[in-house]
Amino acid sequence: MTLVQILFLLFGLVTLLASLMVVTSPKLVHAAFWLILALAGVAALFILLEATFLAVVQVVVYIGAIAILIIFAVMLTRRVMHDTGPQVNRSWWVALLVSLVLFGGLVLMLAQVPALAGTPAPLMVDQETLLEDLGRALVDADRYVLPFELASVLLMASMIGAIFVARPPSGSEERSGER
Amino acid sequence: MDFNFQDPFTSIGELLRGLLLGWGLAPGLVSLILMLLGALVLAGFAMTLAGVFLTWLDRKLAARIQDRLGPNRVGPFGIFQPIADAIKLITKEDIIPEGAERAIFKLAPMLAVMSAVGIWAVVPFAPRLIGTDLNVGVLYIVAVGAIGTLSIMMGGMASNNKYAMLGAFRTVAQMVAYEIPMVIALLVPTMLAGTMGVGGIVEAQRGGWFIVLAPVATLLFFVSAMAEAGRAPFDLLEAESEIVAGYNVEYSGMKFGMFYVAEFLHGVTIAALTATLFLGGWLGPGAQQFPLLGLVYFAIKTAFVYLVISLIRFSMPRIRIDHLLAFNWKLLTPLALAAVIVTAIADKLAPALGWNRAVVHLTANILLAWATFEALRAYARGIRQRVEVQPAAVETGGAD
Amino acid sequence: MEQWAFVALLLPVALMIAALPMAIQRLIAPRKPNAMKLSTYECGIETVGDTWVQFKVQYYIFALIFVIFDIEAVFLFPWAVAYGKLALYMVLEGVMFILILAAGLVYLWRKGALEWI
Amino acid sequence: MIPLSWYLILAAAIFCIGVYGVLARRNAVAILMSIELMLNAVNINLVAFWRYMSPGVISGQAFAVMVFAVAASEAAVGLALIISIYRRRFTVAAEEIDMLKW
Repeated sequence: MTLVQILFLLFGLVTLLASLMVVTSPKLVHAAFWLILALAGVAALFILLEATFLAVVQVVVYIGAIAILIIFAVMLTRRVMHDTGPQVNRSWWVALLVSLVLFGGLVLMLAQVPALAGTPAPLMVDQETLLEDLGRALVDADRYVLPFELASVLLMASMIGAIFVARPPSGSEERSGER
Repeated sequence: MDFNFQDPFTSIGELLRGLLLGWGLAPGLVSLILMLLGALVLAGFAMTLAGVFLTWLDRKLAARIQDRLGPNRVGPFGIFQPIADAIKLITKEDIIPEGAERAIFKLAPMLAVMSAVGIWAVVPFAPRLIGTDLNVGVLYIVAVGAIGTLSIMMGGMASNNKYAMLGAFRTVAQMVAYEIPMVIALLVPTMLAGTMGVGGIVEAQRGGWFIVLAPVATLLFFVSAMAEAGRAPFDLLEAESEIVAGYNVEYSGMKFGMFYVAEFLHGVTIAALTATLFLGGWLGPGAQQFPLLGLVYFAIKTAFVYLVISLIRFSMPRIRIDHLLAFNWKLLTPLALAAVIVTAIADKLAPALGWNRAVVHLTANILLAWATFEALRAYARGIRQRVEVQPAAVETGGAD
Repeated sequence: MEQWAFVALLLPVALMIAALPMAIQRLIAPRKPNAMKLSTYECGIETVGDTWVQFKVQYYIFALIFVIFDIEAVFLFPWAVAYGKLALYMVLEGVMFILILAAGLVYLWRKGALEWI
Repeated sequence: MIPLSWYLILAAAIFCIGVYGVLARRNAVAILMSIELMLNAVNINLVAFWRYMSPGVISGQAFAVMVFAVAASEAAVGLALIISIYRRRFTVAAEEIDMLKW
C-alpha cells in the first residue's frame, strides 16, 4: 500500500458513501449536502489523476454553482412535499435490482479485460503546457472549435429557456407574500 | 550551515530540513512535516492577524472616521480589546436553537474559516515565500471562495429561523452575482500573464503593474471582490435594520466569533489579492535580492488597499438589494465582458501595428471607461426626462 | 500532484484551528439550556408558522444566470492561459464565445428578467 | 500506483447508485441529483482513461469540460421545469406529474 493508494481508497470511500446517502437520505436538504460531499470527493480523485484544472473546475462549477442552484430549487419547491411519507416509490426494489445487476455486469466485464491492471506512464509534459494545450484545442479550427462554440449557444439557449420556464407569468397574484 | 540573512525564509527551511534529516527521518516524511509546519504557521498567522489585530484596527479606524474614540480601556490604545472579546466569547453559553440541524450548524463557521484561510495558500508573500504555486492558482482562489458561499448557505439553513434563512438567501444571491464580474475580471491578468499561477502573474508584472495595463479590470475586481466579501456599502448580509442580523442571528459564542473572524480575514484577503494580481505583489526595487524587502512591499500594498476599503466602508450608506443586483447585472457584468474583449483584441493588435503595449492598453481602457460613462449619462438622462415629464412617476419610476 | 500536498494539509489545519476555540468553549462555558433560551430569535413574539417560507423565484433566476456565466468563465480560462500563443482567428473565436452569451444577457435585460421585483 | 480498474469500478459503483436514485426516488429534484451523480461517474471514467491511456492527447480533458457544460445546462433547465410544474400542480413527486400519460 502506498500513500497514493491509501488516499485513493479514502476519497473513493467518502465519495461512495456520500453518493449512497444522496439516494437514501430522507431529507432532501441533507441529500443536497451529501451530494456536495460526493462532488468534493470526485474533485479529490481528479487531483489524484493529475487533472488539476478539472479538479478546480469541479469545485467551481459543481460545488460553487450547481449545488447552490439545487439548494435554491429545493427551497422553492417545499410548500407541499414535506419530508414526510416515503421518499421512494412503490417499485423501489426493481430499481435496486436493476442497479445491482448493472453493477455486477460492469464488474464482470472489467474483470475480463486484462490490460486495465497496468499503471500509467508519467506525464510527458508539465501541467502548464497541458493547460495551454487544452486552451489551444478548444479554439483550434482542426480540433474542438465547433463543440466550443456550440457549448456557448447551448449555454445561452438553456439560460434563456430556463428563465422563461421558471418565471411566473407577469402580474400573477401568487407573487404577493413571497420574500 | 551558514545562515543567509539575505533570504531568511529559505535558510530557516533548509536549517529545519537538515535538523530533521539528522534525526534519521525519511526525506519524504521531512518534506511532509515541513509542509505541515508551514500550514500551521500560515493558518495561525492569518487567524491572529484577522482575529486580534484587524478587529482592533478596524474599530479604531471607524472611530477616527466617525469622530469618536473607539476601544481605549484595555491596554494601551485598547489594543487588548480583541483578547478581552475573545475571552468573553469563549466563556459565553453556547446556544444551539431548538430545531436546528446541529451538525450543519456547527460545520458552517468552520467551513467559513477554512475558505478564508485556504486562499492564502497561493498568495506569494515574497520571492520563494509562497505556500504552493499552483498552476491553476486563480481558479483555486475562486473555488475556495465558493466554499465560503456554501458555509453561509449552511449557516442560514441550519438555524431554523426565518430571518437567518432570508439573510442567507440574500447573501448568497449577492455573493454569487458578484462572483461573475470578479471571475471575468480575473481573466484579464491571466491573459496578460499567460498563466493562472499567482507566482507567474506577479513575475509577469515586472514590465509594468497590471493596474496600468488594465485599470478597468482592476476596478471591477476590486469592487466585486468587496461585494463578495460583504463589506459596506455591500453589507446586506448584516443589514440590522432590515433583516435582524442576517444569516448568523442564531449564532453565539465562538461560533459567531468564527464567522466574524472569517469575514475580517476575507476583507484582508481581497486586499492582498488586489495587491498581488494588479499592484505587482512583492515586486519593488531590490526585492529579488532581499526577500524580506519583498515582504515589506507586499505588506505596504496590502495595507494601502485595505485602508481604501475601510475608507469606502465607513463613509458609504448601504445599497438596497434591488439596486445592488441591478448594479451587478446591468453594469459590472457587461463591463467585465467588454474589458476582456478589449484586452484580447488590443493585445493582439499592438504588436501588429508596432505600437507600445502599455500605451495601447491604456488607450483602450480609457476609451472603454469613457464609453461606459457616456452610456450611464444617457441612461440617467432618460430616467430624469421620464420623471420630469410625468411627475406622478417619481415614486415608482425613479427606482433604478 | 505534490503541489497539492500543501493544500491538502492547510485546509484540515484551518478547519482544526476553527474547531479548537469552539471545543474549548464547550469545555469551559456554562450550559443551562431552557425552553425560552433555545427558542428561535425572531421579532420578540412567538414564532409564527414554518421556517420554510416561500421565497421569490427571482433568487433562482439570478442563481441560474450565475451558473451559466460561471461555466462560461471556466471555459475561457484555458483560452486565456494559451492566449499569448494563439493566432488572431483563435482569439476572435473566444471573443465570439463571449459575444454569444452577452447577446443572451442583453435579451434577458430587454425582456425584464434582470429586474428584482 | 493505482490500477486503472480501481477507478473504473468506483465509477461504475457511483453510476449504479445514480441509476438506483433515478429509478427509485419520488422527488424530481432528487432524481436530478442522481443524474448529476451519474454524470460525475462518467467524468471520472473520461479523466481516468485520459490519464492511463492517452496522457499525450488532450481529448479526455476537453470531453470532460464539455460534460461540465452539458451538466450545468441540464441542471438549470431541469430545475426550472420542476419549479414551473410545482407552481401549477403543487407537487414535485415524479409519479404525480402524469399529464401526458394516457
